[in-house]
Amino acid sequence: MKTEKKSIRRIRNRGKRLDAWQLLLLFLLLCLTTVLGTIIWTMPENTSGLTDAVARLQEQSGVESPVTAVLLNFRGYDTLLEVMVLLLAVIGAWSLAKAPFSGQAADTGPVQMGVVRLLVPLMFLVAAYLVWQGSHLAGGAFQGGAILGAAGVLLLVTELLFLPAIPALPLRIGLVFGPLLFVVIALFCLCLTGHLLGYPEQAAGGLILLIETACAISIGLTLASLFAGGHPEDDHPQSVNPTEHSDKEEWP
Amino acid sequence: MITTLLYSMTGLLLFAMGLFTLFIHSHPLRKILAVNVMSTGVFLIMVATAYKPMPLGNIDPVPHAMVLTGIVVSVSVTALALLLACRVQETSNLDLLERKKQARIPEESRR
Amino acid sequence: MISPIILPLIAGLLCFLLNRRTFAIALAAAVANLLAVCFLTYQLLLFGPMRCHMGGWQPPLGITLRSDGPAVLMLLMTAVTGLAITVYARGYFSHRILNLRQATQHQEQQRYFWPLWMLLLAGLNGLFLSNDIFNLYVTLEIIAIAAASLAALSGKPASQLASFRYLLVSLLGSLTYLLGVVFLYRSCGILDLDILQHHVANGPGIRAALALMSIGLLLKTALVPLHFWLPPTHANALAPVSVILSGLVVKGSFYLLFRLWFEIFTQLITPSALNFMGTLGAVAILWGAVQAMRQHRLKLMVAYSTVSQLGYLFIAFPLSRIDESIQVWSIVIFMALGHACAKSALFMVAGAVFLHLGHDRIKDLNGVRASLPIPVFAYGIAGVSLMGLPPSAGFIGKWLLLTSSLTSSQWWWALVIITGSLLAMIYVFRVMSRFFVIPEDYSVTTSAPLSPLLEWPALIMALISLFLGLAASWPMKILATGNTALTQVFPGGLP
Amino acid sequence: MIYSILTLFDIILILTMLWLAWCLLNTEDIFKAVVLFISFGLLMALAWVRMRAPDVALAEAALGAGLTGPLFLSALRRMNRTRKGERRLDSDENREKEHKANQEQG
Repeated sequence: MKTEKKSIRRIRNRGKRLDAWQLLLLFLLLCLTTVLGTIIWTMPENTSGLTDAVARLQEQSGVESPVTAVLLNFRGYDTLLEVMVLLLAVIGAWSLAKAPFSGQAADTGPVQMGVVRLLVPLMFLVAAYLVWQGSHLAGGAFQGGAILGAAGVLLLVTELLFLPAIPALPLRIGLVFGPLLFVVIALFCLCLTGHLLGYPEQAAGGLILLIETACAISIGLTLASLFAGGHPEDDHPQSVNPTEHSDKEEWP
Repeated sequence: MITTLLYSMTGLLLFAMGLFTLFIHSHPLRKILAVNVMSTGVFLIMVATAYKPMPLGNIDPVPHAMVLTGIVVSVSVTALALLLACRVQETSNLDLLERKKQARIPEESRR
Repeated sequence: MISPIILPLIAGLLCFLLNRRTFAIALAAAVANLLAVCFLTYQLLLFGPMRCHMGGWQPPLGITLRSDGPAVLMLLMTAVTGLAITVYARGYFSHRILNLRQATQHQEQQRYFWPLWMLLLAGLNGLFLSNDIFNLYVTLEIIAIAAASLAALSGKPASQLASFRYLLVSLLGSLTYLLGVVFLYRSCGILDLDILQHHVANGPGIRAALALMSIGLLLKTALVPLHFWLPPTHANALAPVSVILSGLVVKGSFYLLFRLWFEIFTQLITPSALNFMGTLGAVAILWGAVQAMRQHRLKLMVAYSTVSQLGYLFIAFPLSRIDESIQVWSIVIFMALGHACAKSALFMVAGAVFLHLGHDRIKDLNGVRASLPIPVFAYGIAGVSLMGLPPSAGFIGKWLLLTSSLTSSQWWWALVIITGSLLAMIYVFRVMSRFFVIPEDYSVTTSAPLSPLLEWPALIMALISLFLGLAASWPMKILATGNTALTQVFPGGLP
Repeated sequence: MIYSILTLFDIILILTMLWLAWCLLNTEDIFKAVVLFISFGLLMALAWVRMRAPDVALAEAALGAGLTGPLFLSALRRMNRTRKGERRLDSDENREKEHKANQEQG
């Protein structure tokens, strides 16, 4: 017993003590941090960034909240790409494995279920409110989508919802809906005003709200399916029998 | 002014701490945690740049938008990395099991 | 101008949404992408460099896209290689699905390959066109996530481990880049590269920003001390994925780095920094080539050869002081184009050999020539380009490097370049000799004949890399257009 | 007066954040680290509010507490399960069967 304890302690100590390389690394990092810190410290604080530019164009953007205006109007292209990043993460996650049956909640008591049943609709409400108020206060598609995603996580944890049991096609439609609508509206604006994502001025507010709603739903689904960790069961082509088509048919 | 500096320094320290942990720890979850802390540090510097005390006028919204973008990106990357780490462990475990089985079968047949 | 980004984006979404006909969608997108890029080139030759303001918002606030000579050449490279990869991947997956044992697994891989690849293509095109420093970060992230997921696609533990490491490394790279962006925004308050170019003052903040961004991008480009993640990732992935990673993805971050150094922050660059980069490049050439010679597996050898070839791109840095910038641009673009074509051909051949034999151990490759004549031919031609023998694009690039290093009396770079070429010759011929040795008792086993889709793209890419050297004046013309004519703003941004 | 109180608040917040970050990066127990990370995220939300960035604060609170935390916890659970060598393939399959049976009944 005693020797075991000793050896455990030794292992722990070895974990804690740093060897020479690590000390060198620490030293280098400290130097780097000091240099960067001094640079920040001495940097003149004169620029007000793009504050004035945003304030000047705020009225044309169709929304009152400056952050939303930047996010969806002035730099909407960034956001378009970012929604794609989220979608990419889901595709990547689905390509890794089938969603496991989580086995998280060993036993869900009635109290827990009651709480969840109460909480989830409330979260939907909050999400909707956040998306709606995004046009004039803090909030927007990402915050709303995050809350939707959290609601989805709650459902998944309590096993009220199994990802592997959901048919794949509706889920995919839900996931792609937001990004696709975003792209379609962008192209629509291209036809109308000649600029990608250049909203016509009167319709800007409405279009932004539309995009935000669609994206919030898709982001919520995306985050929840990221949590589920894998693709649903029937997400591959209707099993084509590989013997059916030989390569001669395919390549004349 | 002093607030901006304070928070920027904190962000820098968080970045450095995360980087150090990323190098010296080997557990995949710890590495992902470290990257998260690092990204939080970067975001903190960015938001601190935009900060102005109350009476001095408007906040620059562009860094806020950038940080929002960055947070969402970092969450999605974190999720992907976590799944990948799980898969690595599972498949390598399965692989080991398979190999053990294969190693065991000839022994048994020899007997 | 936006169509090279939007088309693959829509194609990716559709590929994910629909299960069937994914290949048709992807092929259509790749062809349309190539046509759009050709049209963009035509426009460039007619009107000179163009800007396109996203959403109609002018630069300090809005995001701008820009097409100029180098960007259009990189786009062309991506479009051509992308089309070849699309066709090749079709052949690859069809061949593997025919294998009954793991057909469902391969079908699954194919199902996720197409959307990932299309979105990656969109990200790459976005990177080449974007003119906004934060937008570049977002495109870098798109590329990183798509590339890491693609690298993990094969499902082997080794590839998943490599891809996890790759994901972490590229995340670290993008974070460092982002920290640089923060420093830059703090000292200038501007994100648009054009305005930045005129506002850059020599302050410590901007220096730190440049250093941080460069480190991040070097990590993604895998210059030598930071190259540790590249060989396992590239060698363990599926063959089409290796082609994508090695031919295109690495070029993306390199292009950005090069642009930052030689277009935006030109005033800040000191000779010592250039020499430092050149030294790292020289070490990369030699180290990568030596490692490539020591490998036992064909794909690992090709991956290390990528490390080595990337070194040539960096050796152009110290030579830039003497000549005008157009010279450096042409050298680097030439090396990049040649390497993209040759390396994708090599990885395609490696994949075909792997499918044919079921392994890629170099010492057991005897007699492949008899059963796979076309891939072996493609291997030979691509090897010529890697070694830098006369008509190839690699030759033009190396010739330009040699002449400028000799005229600027920096002969040591010339020495490194020649040694690197000799080493490349050794590792290319080491495999080549195996191909041509046909043992006595060798019988041509045609168990599963490879489809032409697996063989011809490799040959075509190899031929392009060979004849790019003969048609050298043509890319030069595009490059020159980018640097002289005055800028024209296209509000519509069409096509 | 207000200025100094705010600065004091800043310093306390910053020190807590740094301490939490140090703990979460260096504890032996990964589970503890994850829990500390979630609380770190909540503190960050406070810091965002202090920096007058309510949008970021909302996103951080929702994503950090509602998503990143559970993600880490479930990943931890999955990894621990596999580490013990009891990769519950069989139990997964059983659950699947059970679920299908339930569906058919319902």
